[in-house]
Amino acid sequence: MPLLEVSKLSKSFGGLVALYNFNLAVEQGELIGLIGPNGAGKTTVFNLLTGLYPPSSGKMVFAGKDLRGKKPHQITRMGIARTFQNIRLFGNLTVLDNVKIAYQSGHNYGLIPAFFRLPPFQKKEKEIEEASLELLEIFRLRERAGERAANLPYGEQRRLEIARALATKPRLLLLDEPAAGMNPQETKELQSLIRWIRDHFQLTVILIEHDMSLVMGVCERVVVLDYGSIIAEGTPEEIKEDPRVIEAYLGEEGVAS
Amino acid sequence: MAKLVSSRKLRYYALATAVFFLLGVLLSGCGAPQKQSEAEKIKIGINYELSGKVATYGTSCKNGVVLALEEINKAGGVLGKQIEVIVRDNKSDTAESVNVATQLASMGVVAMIGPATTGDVMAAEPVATSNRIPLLTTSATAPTVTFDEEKNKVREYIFRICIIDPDQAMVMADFVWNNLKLKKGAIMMDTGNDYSKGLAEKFKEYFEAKGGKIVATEGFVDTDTVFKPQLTKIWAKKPEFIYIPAYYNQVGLIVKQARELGIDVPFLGADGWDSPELVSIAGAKALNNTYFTNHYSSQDPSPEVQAFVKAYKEKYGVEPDSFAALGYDAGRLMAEAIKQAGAADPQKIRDALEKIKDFPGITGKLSFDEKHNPIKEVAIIKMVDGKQELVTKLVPKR
Amino acid sequence: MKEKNWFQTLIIFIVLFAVYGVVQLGISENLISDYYQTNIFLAGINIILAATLNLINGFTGHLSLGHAGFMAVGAYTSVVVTMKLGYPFPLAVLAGMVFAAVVGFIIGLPTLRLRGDYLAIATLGFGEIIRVILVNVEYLGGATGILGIPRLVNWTWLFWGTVLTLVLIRNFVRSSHGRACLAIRENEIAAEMMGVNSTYYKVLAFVLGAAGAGFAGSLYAHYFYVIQPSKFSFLLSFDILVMVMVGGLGSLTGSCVGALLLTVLSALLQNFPEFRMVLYAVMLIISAIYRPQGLFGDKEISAQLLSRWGGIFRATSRSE
Amino acid sequence: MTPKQPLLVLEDLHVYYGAIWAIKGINLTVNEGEIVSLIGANGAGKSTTLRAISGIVRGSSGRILFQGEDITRIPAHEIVKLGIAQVPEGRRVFANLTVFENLELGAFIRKDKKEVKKDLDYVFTRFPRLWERKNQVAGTLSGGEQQMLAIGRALMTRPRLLLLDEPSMGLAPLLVKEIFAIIREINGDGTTILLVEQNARMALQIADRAYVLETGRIVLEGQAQELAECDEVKKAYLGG
Amino acid sequence: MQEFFQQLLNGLSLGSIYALIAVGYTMVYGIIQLINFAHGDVLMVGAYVGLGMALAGFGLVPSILVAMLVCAVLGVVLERVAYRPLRNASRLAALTSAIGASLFLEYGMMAVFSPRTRSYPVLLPDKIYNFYGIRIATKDFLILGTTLVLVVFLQYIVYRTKTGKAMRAVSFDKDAARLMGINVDSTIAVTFALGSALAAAAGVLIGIYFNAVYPLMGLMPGLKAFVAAVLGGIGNIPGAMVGGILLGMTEALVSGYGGSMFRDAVAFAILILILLVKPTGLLGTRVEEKV
Repeated sequence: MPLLEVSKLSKSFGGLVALYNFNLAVEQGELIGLIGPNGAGKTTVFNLLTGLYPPSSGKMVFAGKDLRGKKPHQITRMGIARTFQNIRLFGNLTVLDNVKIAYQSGHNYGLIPAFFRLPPFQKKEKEIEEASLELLEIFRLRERAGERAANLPYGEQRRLEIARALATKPRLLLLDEPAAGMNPQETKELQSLIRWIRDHFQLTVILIEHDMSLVMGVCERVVVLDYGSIIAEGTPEEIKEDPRVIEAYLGEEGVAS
Repeated sequence: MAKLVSSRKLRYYALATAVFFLLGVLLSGCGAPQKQSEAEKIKIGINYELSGKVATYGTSCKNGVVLALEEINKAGGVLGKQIEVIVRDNKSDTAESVNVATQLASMGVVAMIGPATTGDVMAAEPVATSNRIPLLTTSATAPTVTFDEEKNKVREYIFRICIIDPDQAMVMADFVWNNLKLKKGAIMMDTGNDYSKGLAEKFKEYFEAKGGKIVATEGFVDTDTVFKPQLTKIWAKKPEFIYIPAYYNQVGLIVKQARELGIDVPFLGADGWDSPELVSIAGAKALNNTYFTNHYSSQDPSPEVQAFVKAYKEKYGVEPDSFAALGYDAGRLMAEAIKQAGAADPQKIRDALEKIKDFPGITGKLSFDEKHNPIKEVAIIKMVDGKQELVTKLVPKR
Repeated sequence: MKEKNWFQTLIIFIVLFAVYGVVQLGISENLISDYYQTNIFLAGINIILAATLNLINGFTGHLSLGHAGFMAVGAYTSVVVTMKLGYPFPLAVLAGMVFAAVVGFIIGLPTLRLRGDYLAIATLGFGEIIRVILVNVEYLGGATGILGIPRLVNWTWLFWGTVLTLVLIRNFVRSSHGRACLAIRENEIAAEMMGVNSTYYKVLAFVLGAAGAGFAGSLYAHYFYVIQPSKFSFLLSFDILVMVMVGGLGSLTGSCVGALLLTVLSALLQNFPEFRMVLYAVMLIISAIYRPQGLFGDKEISAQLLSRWGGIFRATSRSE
Repeated sequence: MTPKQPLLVLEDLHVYYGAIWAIKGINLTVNEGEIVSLIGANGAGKSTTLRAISGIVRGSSGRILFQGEDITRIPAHEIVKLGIAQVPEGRRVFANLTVFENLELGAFIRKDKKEVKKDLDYVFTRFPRLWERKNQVAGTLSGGEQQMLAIGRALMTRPRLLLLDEPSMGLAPLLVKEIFAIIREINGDGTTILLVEQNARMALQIADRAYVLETGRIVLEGQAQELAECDEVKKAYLGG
Repeated sequence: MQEFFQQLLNGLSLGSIYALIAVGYTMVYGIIQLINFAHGDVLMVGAYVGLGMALAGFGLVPSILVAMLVCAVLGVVLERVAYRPLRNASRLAALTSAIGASLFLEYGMMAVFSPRTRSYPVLLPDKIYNFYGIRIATKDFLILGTTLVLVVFLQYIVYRTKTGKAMRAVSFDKDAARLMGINVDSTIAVTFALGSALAAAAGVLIGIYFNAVYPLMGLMPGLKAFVAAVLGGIGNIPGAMVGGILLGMTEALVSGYGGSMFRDAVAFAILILILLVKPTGLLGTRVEEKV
């Protein structure tokens, strides 16, 4: 059984169709790229999967459970995490708190222990803190733990956003243009990072990206969207050659790198 | 690490709280009030609503009191001493009223005048009582202000100078029944105001006891400016008169709007109507065929009244309303009480107040009854082309 | 490290008890005049109000203008319990808080879906609705309100009530629940994506804030003799908001200082009765312009800063 | 080639954002008729430089000269009148106004109605897609169309110098190519261009000269082609 | 039935007063997203200026014009002193400053002119028309007419003139507007001047309508007008008019059918209901937050 199965998913805003009959089956452990011109409906897919928008029609089943009608935080707890195209960190909080917030979902102590600092509070806080620091260590952010997230350089903010998403212990990770605003050097590092976390955390990843070098370098399967519909699907090599993709998205010179 | 941070914070909170309270204590130490013994002047505290919701009334009262006390000072003061007038603003807020009263008490005043409204007086009452300082209110009309019904005991230190609600309501009910000979009326009252509600209640009680009928009662709130909805509704019930126990700024609008709606029956009211502004708001014509109860009339030709009106206009640039007149009397009454007490001693002043007999105020001759309410004649005034005309003076038959 | 914490807690308690005791002594020996007492009590109540409003406005980031309404609910409930039903004061305080929290829940659940100014105006509306209802309930004295309330609040109640409120709020904010609220303030969508049930936490903060306002209300009612619906208009909510703002959104110490400052300011301005509110207004504008983030921003005063001032904690803070 | 006149000169420009020292003494020249690229990583200060030139942020010291005139202290809306237009990062079209109104706002400072009409025609021929959508509210346009509108809007001020901030950001590869082709055409029509780009490859392809900015300082400058072949640049900005 | 129509009419005249104030409110909000709590107080100042003119013997039109002029200046000064320094600060700081400005005007006037109510001399013939038992006064026509004219006038300014375009551009994105050569500061100042002039006109008309001018006269109408603006969709000029009239009618009907004491509560309850069903107000549109 696939981890995620989306069938005939459609979404329209007023009269505007943002996504039409979108089908996708994702197996456990896959690394899938979602590409397409601006306004093709890529981010809409993520917003539907994470419950930010209700779908107009269609089905979304994750690990055997229907995602429709679930609130975003419920979906997160079911095991789907995401990052955002325009970074959405908790800017005025510390790096550590950013991760801690993600960690506490699912396991938590009650209000009374919180108010009076009772043993359950002490114990859980310790757990959360240790786990968070460990995660920051992995993402080379531990030294930054006490800093305001908004003060981090751009690349580190992107890393922190991924770290934070991982702290929710997802099975499926949705990355929305993680390389946007990165230089080629950083993009390269990101490429290996994505691979590594997929293996290390046994994740399934769906990636939206304009940077073809990243998509082609990391994805095993690529889905191309245009005007809300899938126009092509296949391995990176197949996609590069596909005339429809070239016409709609890549241009006559094909992929640059 | 985080834990250390938080315990540091905790310490900080504790310390901060401590520092703040200590600060308060220190301040209190520095500013300890001087005792009144060596004071050359007799201090009278004025606690009024000078800002906030009912600033209009509080300011008028205060103006009257200050005018009276200044005149007395000019005439040599009392007991050979000048009076120091300490004016404080309670923001039309009960907590502030407590605050101001305590401040005045700690400054060593021998008497307090004000506040103007029942709630604010009741907030200041425990302060006056526990400090044993007499408090004279100009305009708080609720019975409970001077008399504790629960304990069935008079509030020893509280006095008032205005006629109480039942007196005015009774006189008006008599007048309607006997003189105007009307049987079917309606009431419009300010539901956010105890004065208005008290009068309305009492009027209904007395009028219905005589066999009259109140066919409609409508309310409004003090921020209202449009009264036509209520008036339209009342008018549908065909009353022969409408009783509006409220203040002039609302009454003016109500009468004006009522006449616009073609409501031509008499309007009746109480001392809250008395203000030169009433005519300019409602218009002289609209006010024809209206009557209200009052203690005095600013158009009263008596020399005392006219002297007051002139002095007030000179000092403040406006004509006095009934609040100002009550304030003026309150100031003079207080000075008289001090004189009769023979010493600037709060307890003696209180005793003297209780014994006041036929004090010649501009709002009428005044004595206090056993509940510290004034016994005064009530005047019925008729509006004719924008001028007040005295119809009759009645003594309430309690 | 454990011992260190215990040591610090001990010091805190000693300081608190010292302050408590000194003031208590001052009061019973009549060294602190009634006037200063009144203002100290007013300050305490304002601190509770500002701190609890900060929980909603500063820590959770939702602009509420209905705090006066919850204070009214607490005040009236507690007075009904003590005066009309004749139960003891502690029970009345509890009832006031619980009922304010319930009303907070009823109001918060639907309105907290709104954002920014829309939420502000909706909460203001609810606050006014509460006030209008109070005016129209004869049982509660209507517009006259309830007069002659016994003074049951003493220094012990006020001091420990204020301290407890501050400590509980601070514990809450520094717990995972509080972090969830902060996350919502920073970015609601991202918070949801981290598994934070934003509706739950928004309503929770609102309800806790309301309960705190109810607590302040019951202390207020049993200190100032009289409660009237007109006291609890939106203007009072503005006053509390201004205290929070002057101190700094998201700073508890800020709320304390803000509340204290404005209480003192208001008391000092009493001596200028004619211009009291004009001066107050000018100071508001000046403070907003020169310190738009409030005195403390979202920071708390650091222990280092304090130890520099006082030297009391120098030893312990150096060891960190 | 005629000898080029310096159109814009930055002399030792420093900019602070509150406590953050964003630009640490930049010297930069743009000559009449050139395309100059400014490349560098995120947070290097590229956008800040453009914002300082346009007067949106103020330099704390140093000078900005435009056609020899010191414009350092001139307010932003006056600078536009002198002939400097900017296409800001993230397009920033007026989403609640129609395409046509957006373009009209571009001509806000101008009183020459006939010439404005001419420029409108020019923009619409340059971007036929905007003509198709001229009565549509700008917020409903796709990212590429918004970028075109933003450029068109800037052209309506009839600038001598056009500042472009990340025109390729968030656009699909095909669109990026289209936009860069248009930029070249605009330059061909006589407008001088200062381009800030993340996409260093495209930026160096199109430019005459380029500057490399790192943490608020210029670390490299030269002919675009030379820089494209420079190893450091290749490694950091061109992906090897 | 006749009573019902009379009540509707009562509501219409009350509503057009709310609308008149709400229009200025909504315009200022539209451009700087600031709840200008002092708007009602500018109205009050306008009423006083108009009163001064009227007492000096001037007629209706010159009184209104001078009041508008004075308040336009006041609005600009207010913006310059209390709001502009806070344009980039937090909402709450701006709100605090607005509250401060409001208190300053209220109590400044109180200190200067005392809190007492004053009234206008007769500026208008007090004629009353009777249609089948339903009575309308001249001033009802005056207020309704003025509101309508001003709404059309403002719509014209905002949608047809260059200044209007600049205002809309500034309201959407100040920096981008600057890059178009728009002087943001002066555009905002113009908006304040316009909004305050409208408030002044409303102040004079209200002063005449109710014949009562006092320092706190702007407080409640200001709040109600803000509610009306939110009801209609804040930032939307016709919305403010619709919201105002709707609010007025509701209040009149509530008062007329027994609930006068609960009138304000009902008004707020309706506001809250509408916000919950359609948070952007009746005519308001706002682009949904993009994720």
